[in-house]
Amino acid sequence: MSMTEPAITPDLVAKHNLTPEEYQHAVKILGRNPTYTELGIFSVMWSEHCSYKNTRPLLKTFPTRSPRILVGAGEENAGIIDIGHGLAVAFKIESHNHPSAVEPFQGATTGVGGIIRDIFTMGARPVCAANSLRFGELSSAEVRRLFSGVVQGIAHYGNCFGIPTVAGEVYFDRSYEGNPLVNAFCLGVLRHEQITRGAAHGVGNPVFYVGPATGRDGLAGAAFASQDLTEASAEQQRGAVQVGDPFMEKLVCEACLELLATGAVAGMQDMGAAGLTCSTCEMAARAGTGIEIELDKVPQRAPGMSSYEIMLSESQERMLVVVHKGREEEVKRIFDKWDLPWAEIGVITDTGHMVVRHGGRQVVNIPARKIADESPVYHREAVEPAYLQAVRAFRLDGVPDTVQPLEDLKRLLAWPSIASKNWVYRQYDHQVRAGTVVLPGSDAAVIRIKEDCLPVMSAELAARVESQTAPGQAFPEKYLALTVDCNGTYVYLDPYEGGKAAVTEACRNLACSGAIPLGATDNLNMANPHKPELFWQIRESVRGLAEACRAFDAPVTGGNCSLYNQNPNGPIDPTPTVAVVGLIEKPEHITTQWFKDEGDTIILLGEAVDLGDPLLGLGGSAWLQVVHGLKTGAPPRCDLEAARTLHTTLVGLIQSGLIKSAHDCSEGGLAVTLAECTMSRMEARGTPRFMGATVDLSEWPETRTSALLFGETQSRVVATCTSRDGCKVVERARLMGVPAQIIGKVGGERLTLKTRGSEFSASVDELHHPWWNSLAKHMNQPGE
Amino acid sequence: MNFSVLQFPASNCDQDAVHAIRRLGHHARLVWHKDNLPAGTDAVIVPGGFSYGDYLRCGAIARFSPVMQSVRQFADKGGWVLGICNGFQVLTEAGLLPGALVRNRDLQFHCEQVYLKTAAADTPFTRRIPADKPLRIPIAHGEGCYYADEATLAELRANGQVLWQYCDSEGNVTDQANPNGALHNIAGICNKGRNVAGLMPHPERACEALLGSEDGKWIFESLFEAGRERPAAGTP
Amino acid sequence: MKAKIIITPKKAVLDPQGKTVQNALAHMGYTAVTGVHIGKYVEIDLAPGTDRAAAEAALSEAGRKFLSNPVIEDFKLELE
Amino acid sequence: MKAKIIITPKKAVLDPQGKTVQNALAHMGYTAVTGVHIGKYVEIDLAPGTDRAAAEAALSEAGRKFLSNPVIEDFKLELE
Ligand SMILES: Nc1ncnc2c1ncn2[C@@H]1O[C@H](COP(=O)(O)OP(=O)(O)O)[C@@H](O)[C@H]1O
Ligand SMILES: [Mg+2]
Repeated sequence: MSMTEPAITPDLVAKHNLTPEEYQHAVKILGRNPTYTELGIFSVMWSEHCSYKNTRPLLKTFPTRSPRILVGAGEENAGIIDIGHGLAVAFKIESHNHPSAVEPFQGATTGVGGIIRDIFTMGARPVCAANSLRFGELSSAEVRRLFSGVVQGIAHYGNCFGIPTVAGEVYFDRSYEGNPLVNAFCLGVLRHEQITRGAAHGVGNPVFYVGPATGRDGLAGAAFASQDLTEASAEQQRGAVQVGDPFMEKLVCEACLELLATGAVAGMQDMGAAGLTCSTCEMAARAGTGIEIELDKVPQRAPGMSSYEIMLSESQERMLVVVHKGREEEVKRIFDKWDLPWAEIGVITDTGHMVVRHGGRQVVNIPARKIADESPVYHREAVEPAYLQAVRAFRLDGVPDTVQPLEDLKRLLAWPSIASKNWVYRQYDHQVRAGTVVLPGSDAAVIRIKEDCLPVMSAELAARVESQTAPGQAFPEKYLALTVDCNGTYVYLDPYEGGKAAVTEACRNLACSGAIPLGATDNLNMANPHKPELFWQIRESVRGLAEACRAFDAPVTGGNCSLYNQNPNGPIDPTPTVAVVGLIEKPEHITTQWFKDEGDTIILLGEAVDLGDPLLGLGGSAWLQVVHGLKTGAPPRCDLEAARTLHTTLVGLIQSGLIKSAHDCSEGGLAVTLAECTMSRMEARGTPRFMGATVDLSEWPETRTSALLFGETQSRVVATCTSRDGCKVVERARLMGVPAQIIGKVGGERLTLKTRGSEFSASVDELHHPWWNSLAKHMNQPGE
Repeated sequence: MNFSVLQFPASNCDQDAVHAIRRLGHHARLVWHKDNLPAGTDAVIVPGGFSYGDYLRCGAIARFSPVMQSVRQFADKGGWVLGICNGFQVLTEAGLLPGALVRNRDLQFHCEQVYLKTAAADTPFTRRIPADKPLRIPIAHGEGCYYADEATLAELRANGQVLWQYCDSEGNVTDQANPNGALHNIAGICNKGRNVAGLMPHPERACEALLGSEDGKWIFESLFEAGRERPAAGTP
Repeated sequence: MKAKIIITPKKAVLDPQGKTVQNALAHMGYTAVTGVHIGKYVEIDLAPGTDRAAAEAALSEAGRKFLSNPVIEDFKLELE
Repeated sequence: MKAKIIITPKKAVLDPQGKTVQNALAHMGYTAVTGVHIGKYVEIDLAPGTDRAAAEAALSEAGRKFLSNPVIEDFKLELE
């Protein structure tokens, strides 16, 4: 270890991203000046990434309660929701944006690894993953390198770990150039009794370290994630890039779940951002205890690591486990069975302090609860950005209506943000664990929870479950739907409406699949909060998210904030990604988006065009962007009451067995939605199943054809039923207060679409080709 | 029938194989890589996954596991062994099946449904598969491109050891239907003794209507039928 | 002591990775490139005092039996 | 003329593959092995008559910018 530690100067403090006031507060907490290692610890613990110091006041506005919530937001590494029959799910989304900008493959792998650890830390078995991605435009070779690196990284980690990656989203927009967004989601399953806490309970209990040796990986990664991303910062990033090892993670996960079943564990936490520092501090703070560790006992990969380096290293796949005293042998037996490196590194104390020794010296002595709970909180200034005036003033007067609707449709279908994402999800194993019922490619993924999804049970729990199960009674299988959504363009153009729209679209996707929301997790991908105009974006979008989560009874169980996202040309579009998980009552209610049978009736639920919107749903639309090169205009309004009525009505109709397919209208409007309904069913490699349709919209009052075909008016769903049920569905929907109209019939090999002012017809094959192959075509471009 | 499903570090389709076999009404248990095959084993499944992270080469490290010694003895005595995906790779690395599996020709991992033509019906792995029925079964692999030298390929064909080939929905073996560049569209083969087989697709993921296909069950049904006719030959 | 093992795909085996790199190099204007072959490089650190001949024998065996797959690869061992 | 490029993970960067192979070798009884590092080996055939200095410059650039990932890997070029 290096013996000479740098003197603490104002410059060094500033380099650690601590303000003079924050530093003074640290001195007050300690009652003296910090050591170099302690300075590092304050720096990471009080970074945005770990402390949410800029966003905490906003996060408090999210709804976080419901009768189903077993572990709420902020309590632990992930929230937990009851799904009935003593079963529960833990899920969360997290970002790895800056590391992915530096090294796309490893940035993505370690993002996936981190979120999987957050889930099994709770005692849950991880059973599916999802992701939300943003990149610049694919015409740039650098963007293609980032995109393919990130997708390969996600694939590598998830596939090897053995978790199906079942859903996600990808958008391409210039604002993300150089600052891609990589948000990873994971969901796990457990019994209520298996919930594990990340608390360091039990004075005298030993503390175990398990996982690979600590190296100089991602030193100060949490602090790095809390700065503006500049070329210089990427270069300067101290320490080595973190490399993910999914093989190790799989072993650590299995060993930890096996260990939990022994009952020997008092508390457990993964070493994520800020590694050993964050895990020890938080565990002690949660339990109100102290913790003492000996760094000489920590397995080390590199020679001569300093205490600063060991404490701040972000080497991956490591866990901290507090074990009931006297049960050490069981821990050793299980870790050895899995050939995992482990070490006993410390003990729980009653001092309330986190004490670290290294080379015979005490290098850290900090009151754990104070550093964890007394982190600074900032109420940042918010000012409406100037650009919004122009956005709101935008009118369609100068924009000609569509003249070639079929050409426009094909351009939209080939637009990378709308085109099929098969090039992406084909690289992910989305079927491992034999539970994926609806694969990627429909509105929401659906997975089946069966008995082997659960972690190993303790003998005692197994006996209890057995005694409560009638002989011959089958395991109560569950069906979960999940989706990730956010239209960043809408949020940029109106953060509040855009925030609402993100949650609403996610819930609409669930409704189309037959599911009722259980809860949500969000990832606020935002720019620099110190700039009032950018903070305003954060604040307003959170207001929208919170209101919508309330409206749909989807409490937020946790999430992540990634601030300081920007590229050299400016901030990213504010992107509050939302993942919502829902429950489907019975397997027969599982619904997919593609048309099913010839002769079925096509019904539009919702208003074809919002006539109260001066832009008729075209503000911020894909059509304006693709056909006119305009990214402006107020985005479509999101009426939460109307949306809620639509969702409950649709799920009710599905539960009555009336609906054969349902697909929500989002980017590209009704024409894109209908096209997707005719062509998105994939039977097998090279074998799509087409189902044409004839749709007549000429009943609609005179309006722009582009608004009718490509407008993105919210709260609309295209559903089908047998021709016999058509009128019944329309009546029942109207009775519930949902506008409904029969608009056509399924059949043939063409999509024919008629409005008052236009008519076109195209073979489904002709539409499928540009849509299905667009991403592959972009990615196969050679060189520059 | 009693199936032993091997469990290497980072096997991850082991539970899926157990689930499929049990659902079809037979017994399956997991066998840890440091153990031997349990007595009473009628057939062995070497499951899919990423044994040892697939580091170095897929299946290269797993083949040295203690359990593989006992699988080799079991196979030598005529016991039935089926390798799925990573299991197929392990069996070729172990020399229990000829050839090798290399990187997919487009260098990408492929997870998708494919059709399989059954090229030989006279094996315990294929006997129950309805004639002329292309099986719809998913694949999920990055290194599934079957390779063997000319002499080996000629021998495989002469002996009818090619069991499955990638085909289209009509059963035509075309280049378009080949997801990974495998020679002769080979998706699965057996050894000369016809008691050891491997395939890249995942039949255990295609045994339930809920999951979109039940075609995979024919492969297991074949083994069940073989098992009914003959008591286990390879029980150690 | 250090051992270096170079593992290369056999000539008859398809090497799509090599081909891709070759194409990319051609696109970047490296026109003199007529072929690219991609293999693996394994560096092994040996404990000080290891007997050279014994190490050579052991690692040749490991190279043949484990580090390479003779169906698709050749390998070369160097001790330094 | 031939160029050989050896790409190895940087020393400070985790090499899970090397570590796993090292463990496997230990299990197989190769006890003298104290470390394993796994990298890539790229062999490039160059057209006869290619200028050596030009090739060296071009391939160093390709090695740095394209064949290796400088964030996590080092590379070494040899012309023969
Ligand atoms: N990165 C990704 N990973 C996995 N699946 C993805 C990804 N991106 C898109 N998908 C899948 O492709 C389908 C279409 O996605 P998207 O166009 O975003 O749908 P929607 O507009 O209904 O939200 C969905 O099933 C989605 O889960
Ligand atoms: Mg949708």
